Amino acid sequence: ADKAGDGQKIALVGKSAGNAFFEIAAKAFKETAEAEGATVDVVYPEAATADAQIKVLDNLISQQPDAICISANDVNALQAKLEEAMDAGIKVSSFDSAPNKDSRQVFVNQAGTQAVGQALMDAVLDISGGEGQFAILSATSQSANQNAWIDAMKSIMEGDEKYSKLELVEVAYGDDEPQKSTDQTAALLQNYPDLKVICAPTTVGIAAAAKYLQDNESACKLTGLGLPSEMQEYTGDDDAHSCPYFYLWDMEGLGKLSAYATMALVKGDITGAEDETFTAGDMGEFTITKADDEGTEIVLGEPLQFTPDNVADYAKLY
Amino acid sequence: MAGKSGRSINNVPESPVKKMIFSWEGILVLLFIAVNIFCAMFSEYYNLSSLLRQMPVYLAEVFMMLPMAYILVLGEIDISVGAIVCLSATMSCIVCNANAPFIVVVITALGVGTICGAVNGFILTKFQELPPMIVTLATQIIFRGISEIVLGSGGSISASNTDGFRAIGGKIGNVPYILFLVVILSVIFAVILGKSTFGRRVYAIGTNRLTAYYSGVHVQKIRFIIYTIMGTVSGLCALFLVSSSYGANTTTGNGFEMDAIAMAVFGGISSTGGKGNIAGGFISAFIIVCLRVGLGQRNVNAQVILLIIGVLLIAAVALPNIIGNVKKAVSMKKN
Amino acid sequence: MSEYVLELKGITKIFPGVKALNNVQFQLKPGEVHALMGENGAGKSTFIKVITGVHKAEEGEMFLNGQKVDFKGPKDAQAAGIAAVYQHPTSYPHLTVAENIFMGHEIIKNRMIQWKAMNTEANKLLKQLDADFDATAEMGTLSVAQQQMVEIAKAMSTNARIIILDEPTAALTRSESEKLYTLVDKLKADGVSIIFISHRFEDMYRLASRVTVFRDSQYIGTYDVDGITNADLIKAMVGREIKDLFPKPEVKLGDEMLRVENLSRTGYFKDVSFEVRAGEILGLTGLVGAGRTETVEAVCGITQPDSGKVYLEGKEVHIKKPSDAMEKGIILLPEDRQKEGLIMSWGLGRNVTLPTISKYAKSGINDEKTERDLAKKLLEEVDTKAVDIFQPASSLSGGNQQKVVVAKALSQEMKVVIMDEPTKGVDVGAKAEIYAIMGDLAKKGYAIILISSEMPEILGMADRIVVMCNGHKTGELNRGEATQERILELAMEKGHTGGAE
Amino acid sequence: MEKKSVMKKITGSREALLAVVLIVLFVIITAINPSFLTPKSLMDMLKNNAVTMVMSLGMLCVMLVGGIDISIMSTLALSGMSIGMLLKYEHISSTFLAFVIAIAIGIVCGAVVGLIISRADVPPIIATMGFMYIYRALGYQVSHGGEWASAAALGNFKNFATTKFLGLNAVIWVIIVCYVFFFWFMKWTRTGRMIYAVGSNPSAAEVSGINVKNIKLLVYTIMGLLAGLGGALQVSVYASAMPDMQYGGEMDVIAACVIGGVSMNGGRGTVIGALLGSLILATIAKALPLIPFFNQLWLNTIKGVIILVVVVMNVILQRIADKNALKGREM
Ligand SMILES: Nc1ncnc2c1ncn2[C@@H]1O[C@H](COP(=O)(O)OP(=O)(O)OP(=O)(O)O)[C@@H](O)[C@H]1O
Ligand SMILES: Nc1ncnc2c1ncn2[C@@H]1O[C@H](COP(=O)(O)OP(=O)(O)OP(=O)(O)O)[C@@H](O)[C@H]1O
Ligand SMILES: [Mg+2]
Ligand SMILES: [Mg+2]
Repeated sequence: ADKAGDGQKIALVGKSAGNAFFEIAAKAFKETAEAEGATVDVVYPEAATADAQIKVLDNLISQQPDAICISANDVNALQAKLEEAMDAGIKVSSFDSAPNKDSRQVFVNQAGTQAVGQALMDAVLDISGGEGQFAILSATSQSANQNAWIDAMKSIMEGDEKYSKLELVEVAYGDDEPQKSTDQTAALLQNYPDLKVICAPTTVGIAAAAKYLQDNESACKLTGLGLPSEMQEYTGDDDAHSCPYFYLWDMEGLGKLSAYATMALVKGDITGAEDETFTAGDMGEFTITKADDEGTEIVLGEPLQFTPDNVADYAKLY
Repeated sequence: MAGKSGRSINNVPESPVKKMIFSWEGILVLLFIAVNIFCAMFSEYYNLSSLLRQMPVYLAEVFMMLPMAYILVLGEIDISVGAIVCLSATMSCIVCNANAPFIVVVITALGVGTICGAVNGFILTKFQELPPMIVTLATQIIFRGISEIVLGSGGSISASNTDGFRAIGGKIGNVPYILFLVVILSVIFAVILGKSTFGRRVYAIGTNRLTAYYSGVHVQKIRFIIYTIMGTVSGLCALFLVSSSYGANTTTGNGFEMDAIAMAVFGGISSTGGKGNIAGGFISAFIIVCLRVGLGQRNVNAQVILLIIGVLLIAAVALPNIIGNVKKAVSMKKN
Repeated sequence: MSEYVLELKGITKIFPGVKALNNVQFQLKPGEVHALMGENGAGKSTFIKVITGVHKAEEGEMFLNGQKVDFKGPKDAQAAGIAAVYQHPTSYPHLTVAENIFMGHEIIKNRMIQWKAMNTEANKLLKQLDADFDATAEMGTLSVAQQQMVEIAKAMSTNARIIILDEPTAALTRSESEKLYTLVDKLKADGVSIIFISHRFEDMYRLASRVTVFRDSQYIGTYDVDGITNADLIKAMVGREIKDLFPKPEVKLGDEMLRVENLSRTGYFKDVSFEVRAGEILGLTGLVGAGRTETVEAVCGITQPDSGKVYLEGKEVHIKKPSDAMEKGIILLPEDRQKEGLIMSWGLGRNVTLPTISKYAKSGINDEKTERDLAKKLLEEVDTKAVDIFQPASSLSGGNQQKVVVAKALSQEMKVVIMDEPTKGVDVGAKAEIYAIMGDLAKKGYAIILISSEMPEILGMADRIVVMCNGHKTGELNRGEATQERILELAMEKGHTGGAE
Repeated sequence: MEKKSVMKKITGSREALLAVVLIVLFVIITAINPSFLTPKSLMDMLKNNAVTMVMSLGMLCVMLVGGIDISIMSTLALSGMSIGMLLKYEHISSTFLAFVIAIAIGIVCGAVVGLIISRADVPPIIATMGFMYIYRALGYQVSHGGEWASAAALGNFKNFATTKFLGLNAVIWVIIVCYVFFFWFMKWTRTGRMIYAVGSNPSAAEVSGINVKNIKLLVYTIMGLLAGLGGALQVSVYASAMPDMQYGGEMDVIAACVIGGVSMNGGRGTVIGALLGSLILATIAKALPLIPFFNQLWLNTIKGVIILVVVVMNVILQRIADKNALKGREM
């Protein structure tokens, strides 16, 4: 049988070790690719910085794998190394967090930026009851993904009359540290006693905020992007829970799709150009589209909604 | 004239060769060879050309080891250097993107570094009571904070015109320029520390600050100079870092201070001041670089590599002490 | 029952490379004050530490009241009723006086330290010593002499039957020494036996009934103080005769070199003026804490005076740092040679050349050959007892360390040399040598300021004597008119407020 | 006369100066945002800074003997992660047991550090730098390379941080108990004073029969113990265990001590100082988001500037106090 990844050597580069969220995608990636006959090395840099990823890439270029699939710690900083890799004949795909368009051949996007922004905005609208103050609790002020989503939310809010009664009072940053996120959540409540909703598009932030709101039995509710296992405790429709529902994407699907895309890249089925199509095993056919940064991407789908009904099931997975 | 009692005091030093063989540097050379043999056996990709190709990113950190060695010899510490690298890299990218000629970019990187270093030096010499660790901790937060402000949301900048950075990242044959620069700088720093009056004074301050002061050593001036140079070299490091990433972000240079300190300490430069030399730091830097490259090529978990370095670091200092203690005990018994 | 409370036989103690004690013996009678004397490095302090269990002797045995004992550590000795005041103060600068006194045997009730009781007890002890500070004071803020008193109080607080004092008077002035003498007499009357180490003969004559002499790690002999002449004792100690302890040369005084006018520093000294001429030795004396050290440190730029002027060769100079002073030709040999004078872990050669390395460097790079030759020449000039210039300063005895400090000052052409207590803790042989060097310097035309608390030294060496008390200059005496009484009178002048009256 | 001595006391003690700094901070912040000075807000602040506050006590001991420990947050991660995994996989379920295990792991980690430092004479910064890497790596191993133990997996354990006792949160009680104990331990027990003695003059301590090596071992073990306790608190307060928790947080603990007047050369420092130092840092962390004037991007810079200003102010005040003390000296 002609398997999609026969004999291919693929390296998967994560943002940093110890991220449960990433582990799921990596695991799915590895299983999918190995089932197709490829070998996969999952490599983590020693810290969540671009500097550390550069060293990892250097090491990988020495090993000459067929492809590198990377979740980038910085949009720009990996360009020199990834170009070097591509010059050396290594295919470069990316997922989760993209390096700039010159540094990659294709990017597997977990969910379109617009789609995420839309989902979050609608959640805020719904949970607030259509009007009132809301705030955003993000990761760091420099997190590219988060900033893109927040910008999308802002433009959606301006673009549609139905959001006109909502007021975004502040974008706070918890640096993805539980302690700082807690301080920021408390500060939001202290500064805006009438705050109705906090939207936290980051896993650490949402968990910290959820805990704070729930422990304090706050009237303010929460939504955002989070891990089901982290959020299970706080998800519920009643007053005892702080988060009615939240979103994330299908991490397993992301890993799987990235694996198929990378293998297709190596095989030459795709080159990463716009409008190419390929089959991702049982996931069906995908088309490469233009990304916001003028590069190309493959969009996995809509964000997944986690509600009190399904959160327990997903929590077993991730 | 000889003393009244006619006593003569010997002033012929013992042969340096003998001293070298039994010194820590001697052991480090052996260890360097051993690490290379090990890596070559462990990783099929490990060879001179892969080493030379991968080295430049590490070498930027070796730069930092040089002035850090001076600071450690002073008995002090500077943990703001990673943040200085970040700020210099950021500023040089901004200047580069304003279409300035590359020489201006170079001057910016070095200049920003120098200013940051001078700020550290100024505070530390004006308020001598303050421990360097806490001052450089505060300036670390400030310097990185300023880059965060400058970079704004997005936290990242890429150099639009990369020609200059490509040029300094170039090679002669297989050998990157930066390797030559590291060697040249190491020699200069080694000679100044080991052979010059300045170096002698640095050791004096590190061993007994009060005596140095009473003996007319410009303690504060020397401290100021060293912290400033630490900043300048951080700027240099930033320049070469940008040449491998064509950009900067808020995490640039994170943890470099610890790497630089680890290299120096592993090379026998005591953190308590007054001991060690650049040669040791230089060899140990290459041991660490080779080890990281070799293990990394086999995708050994980054945490495990750090664990190994942690163990080496402790062993490097603990073993000679333990051996020394045992020796002392034995020789006491013999007597 | 033995006739001795403490007896040691055949003690040998080896440090890596040195035999500090070689088969020495010692006997202490009940209730006697026994002096232990000998050159610097003879092994006296080491011997004390062997007694108290700080060091373990390689050979030899020790008997306490006739019983053989074997101390594992200082705790055992303390428990056996032996207390020691070590040569180098073993105090805790950050803790209070009371804590220093009671460290290791705190007053404890219900597992809690009884601070009130400890402070009261400590104050009682301090009162006996006539101390002018409180038990709650922080040790680090006290002067050396005051710290010494605390150490003695500490020894007394253990109710020890044997008290060992290692050079307790080295940091004390005469009147303070008197206090100590009274105290020792009192202890003796209580039946306590005392071992007493000192380089000062006056101490021995005043206190001890017997004296044991060590030389070069060996036991030389034990003598009755009444039965031995001064000359014989010196001979036993240094192995040769010393004819003239104070070889003060007759020097024709030159021009005025240094003049200090109304120098003040808040809280330390006020309106101090004096001058010194080429070839002159100016003695600066007073009680401990009179502000002598602070004054000369301000002159040399170590600290900054608040007001006042300093003239060198008639021209006003502004000295901000010690290096300025040295460039202009003023050098200070600091009081604390271990902390301020020497880098103890460095070789002697490098210590000597530290102030002047830049002078014979070629474009910033040291000329090590010249440096070594110079170091050898200077160290031999002051007759240092050393094997080579590479041995660390810490391996020398106190007197020889002091000679190295002097050699440092000779490494460059100087106009004014200020020596702060240059003979503190230095044996009689080495003292004579340091005085001789001082005389030579004066002959060469140096202006010398000698700070000293030792009366004979000041009287023996100084051309002119400036006396300070409580931060003020209280008088100036010429060589001819100076007597011990006159100096003491000026040094204790209380309530003096500058030259106002 | 009476008044003068009060003034003297304030200018004469570092702790009093710090208390003044803290009060000034409180006043300024409250003036800008009155909601800062509410009981709820202050309780939040204490609870959210419990880890740093408790661990400052250990760092106080370590710094008193002239040492430093930068491995503490790795120890915290290792112990916290260990109990997290034990709870997650239901090897244990008792909160008490979890605390005991976390503390035990901390003690072992600290004792190993202490042994290396006291017996092999490795300078503390080097030894703890090594262990910072080692324990962090072990933490990752324990987490199976990156698993988290999150709220739902922690069972009853996380409730510890929400339990109230006599109107106060249990976490705050832990802080109080630790501080009261250490206040007693450092001031009123022989062992506590020995720690000061060793830091003040190690050779004197040796001569007076104190086992310096054991005291050093003890302080690093205490540090380890508190790091272990910190691990348990961290997991409990944030209901989540991750292998990279508190990465880099050791600097906050050290900064708290230094700001609190603990000398890095040993011998000087008090429990009150550590308390004030960590409170100042906690106040800054709590207050910065409450102050509306500046852009969120500026927070880090401002935090750095405040730390710098606080330490420099302290030096300047100290200098003024010293000068005044000298002026008062009669001559
Ligand atoms: N801890 C040590 N290690 C090595 N050598 C030592 C040590 N302590 C003392 N010595 C050496 O032992 C010898 C005796 O020293 P000791 O201090 O006993 O002399 P001392 O008679 O007390 O002299 P002083 O009058 O100067 O105090 C000296 O040569 C000294 O250098
Ligand atoms: N009244 C005082 N109260 C507290 N400390 C004092 C007082 N007077 C002086 N001191 C301190 O005692 C020390 C002795 O001062 P200084 O060294 O100038 O005097 P000195 O005459 O040289 O005495 P010494 O013989 O001890 O060298 C100084 O460090 C000073 O700070
Ligand atoms: Mg002695
Ligand atoms: Mg003095």
